[in-house]
Amino acid sequence: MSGEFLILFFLVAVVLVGGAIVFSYYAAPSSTNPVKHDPYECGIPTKGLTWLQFNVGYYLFAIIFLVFDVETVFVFPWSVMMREKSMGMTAFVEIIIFFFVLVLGLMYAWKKKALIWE
Amino acid sequence: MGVKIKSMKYEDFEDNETLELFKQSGGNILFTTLDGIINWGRSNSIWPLTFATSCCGIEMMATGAARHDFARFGIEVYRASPRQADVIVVAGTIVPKMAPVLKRLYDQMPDPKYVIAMGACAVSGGPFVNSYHIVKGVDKIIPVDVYVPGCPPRPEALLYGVMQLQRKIKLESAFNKKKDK
Amino acid sequence: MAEEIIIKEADEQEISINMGPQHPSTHGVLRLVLSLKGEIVNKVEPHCGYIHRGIEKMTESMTYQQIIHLTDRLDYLSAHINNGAVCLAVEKALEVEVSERVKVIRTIMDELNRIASHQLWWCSFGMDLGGLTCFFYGLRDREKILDIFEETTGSRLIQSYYCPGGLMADLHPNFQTKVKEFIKYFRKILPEYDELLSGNIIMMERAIGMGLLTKEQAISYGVTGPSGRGSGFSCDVRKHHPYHAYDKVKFNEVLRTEGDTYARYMVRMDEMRESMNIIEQLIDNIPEGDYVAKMKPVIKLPEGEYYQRVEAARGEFGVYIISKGEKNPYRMKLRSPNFSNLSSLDLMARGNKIADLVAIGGSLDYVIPDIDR
Amino acid sequence: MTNQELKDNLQRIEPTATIEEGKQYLNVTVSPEKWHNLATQLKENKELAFDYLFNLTGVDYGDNLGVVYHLESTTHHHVVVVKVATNRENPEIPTICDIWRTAEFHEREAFDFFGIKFTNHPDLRRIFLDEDWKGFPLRKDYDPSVNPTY
Repeated sequence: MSGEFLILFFLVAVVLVGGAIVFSYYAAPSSTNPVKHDPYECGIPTKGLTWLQFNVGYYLFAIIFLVFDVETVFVFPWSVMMREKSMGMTAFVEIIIFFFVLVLGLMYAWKKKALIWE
Repeated sequence: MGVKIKSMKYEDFEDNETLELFKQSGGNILFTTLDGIINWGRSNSIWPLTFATSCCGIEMMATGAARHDFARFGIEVYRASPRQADVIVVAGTIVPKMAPVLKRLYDQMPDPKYVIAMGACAVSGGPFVNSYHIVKGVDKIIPVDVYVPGCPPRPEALLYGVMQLQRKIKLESAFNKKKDK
Repeated sequence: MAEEIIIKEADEQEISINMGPQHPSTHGVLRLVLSLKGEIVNKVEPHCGYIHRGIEKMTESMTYQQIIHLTDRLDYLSAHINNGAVCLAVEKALEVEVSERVKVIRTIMDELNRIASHQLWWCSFGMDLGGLTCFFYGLRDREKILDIFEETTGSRLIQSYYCPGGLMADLHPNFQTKVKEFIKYFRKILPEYDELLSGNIIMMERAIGMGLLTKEQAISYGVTGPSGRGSGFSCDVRKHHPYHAYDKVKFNEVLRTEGDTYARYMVRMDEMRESMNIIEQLIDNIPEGDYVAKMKPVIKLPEGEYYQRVEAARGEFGVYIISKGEKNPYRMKLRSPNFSNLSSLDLMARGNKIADLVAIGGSLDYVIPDIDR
Repeated sequence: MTNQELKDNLQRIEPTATIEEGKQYLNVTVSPEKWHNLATQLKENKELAFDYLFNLTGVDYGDNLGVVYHLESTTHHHVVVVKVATNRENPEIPTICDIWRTAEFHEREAFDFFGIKFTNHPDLRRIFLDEDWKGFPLRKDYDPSVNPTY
């Protein structure tokens, strides 16, 4: 695996993403008004205090979601490689252990009542 | 310099006065192919804001549903927040208590943004024109691009209004801002 | 000095959020100011008036034929039924005897309108719970009813078909065949609706036991229509004070006693079947006769007060006319069903999560221009 | 229960009220001071049992303002119409939203359109119009130019 592919890959990324941003900066019309950057709350100016402590449940749900979302990122390359004959059994056992560890995490969260909203 | 709009033949548009007017005014814009591409993209994917105040909202829902499908014209999905909407279809009566809210929604939409005034209430106050609590036409609050008359207008009328808006977008030029915007 | 930030105790910190005029789940421009603790709703305070057009003030300067074109823009999903209320009030005041044909046609049109309204409720209720397919199925079948309306009355949503003394025009020749076709088609489709949403475990999980309203609370808050009948409050005006041709038709009033969102849901689904029964009993024997009675061009109601109650798709719609003998009413009050139904929203939504408030609002099925008038 | 028995019953409960037979329903006119305990009587009394207030209307009779209550009993299915009149300068009617909960919203609406103040109403504010709306629209002498028109 020589380095050129890496550099080429990086260059294509920069050109595509950077180009899109720069092009849209010039092509798109833009207008500013005092209300444009205010928070949107169904058309009514926001009132009252938003600086307050949030419920911890939101954080727990986010963590559990993150765990299972990242898990699918690992499963995709695995399922592509699964078709090669050579890796048959070992890849399968490997993913079972991977899932087992995650299910352990889920059961722990379940027992700790992280999933139930009080 | 006839403006080439592939989907509909130029002659099919009966009311072409906006185009004629635009050309007589010496619209000396350089209509590059880049503009053509941008306008093709913009006009064929206009996402409306879910904004329906009264009866025209039901006809707008019927236009969005299975029979008179909006999505054929690129109006794929109703965005709930103005941050992701391109057009605000004012479907229904606007009253003075709602006027600042509508103005705020319009201001919070990113450019390029358009307004379709749907129904007699949004165009000119409609059947409630001599009431004590009515805004007689939405163009008193926000600039309107297309007026769709009717009370409520039929879904086909709204579709024709959307096609007129698409024609209007196809005339814009992103780079030469010499026109009186 | 900047506003001094008071950090209250964690558990009684409340944030007040606008579920405001422009919100996908408020079915129009109703602004609910929620005070929340995390996801739990502590208080719901409805702010109406964002579509208040002052219809009652306008009626004081309009003749009765003109008022018809305003009352069907109130609750535009039961346009026929609202117009029927005004026409009945005027006819009863003038002691005009309307022919049998008109009564039967009005009953059929009202029931078709009720089915169309419940179909649209079913679409938006499915969408409130996140099921987008209901939107497309429901409105596809609703288009069939709108075709029937369009053929006879000329317009789809707001027909202004009734006029004081009868109807604007007679029925379209193939009105009966189309209605029969629709009934046969819709009898097959309604079980599909049940499979799609009623039997759906997610929907049942979110609706059963949610938004409880007892019968006494329903009566005290004036919650009528399918929302009230879901809690056992028998308020069907078609049964207690029959009008049009409802006394000649056999149908039973759909009543449930659980009083939760699922009960209100099932009441509306069964009501669609009842409406189809009514139409089937009437569609084959529409009596002959003239479709409008002889009326003076300028209608002047004799001095006095008249009250007419009808069963709109969302509850009891009432028209209270005080007339001083001129050609326009001295005062006309329109009793809107959704206005009273809305007052019970705060009672039902307390202690539930925001998503449940959306489901409860969907089950109350309020139409905002009818609240604000 | 026929109108006649209803009439006698009401006469017994509230002698000062004037009762006459309207075209459709029995009309009872009562003064604002007596209205609150008549309302509790109408609700608590077992034979009357008017537990459903289906309409509350504010009316401008020209020289004075008034409120019309339409009450029905869900058990006996009889209806009575109660009218309470009050002066124009300082319209004051006791609230009945502790008896029928639906009156809370309807009274706010009557206040919004007519300016009739309902004493000890929990939260008497305008329900439809803006807080700073000048004048009461449904009064006969309302002049629309006093508010900004678009």
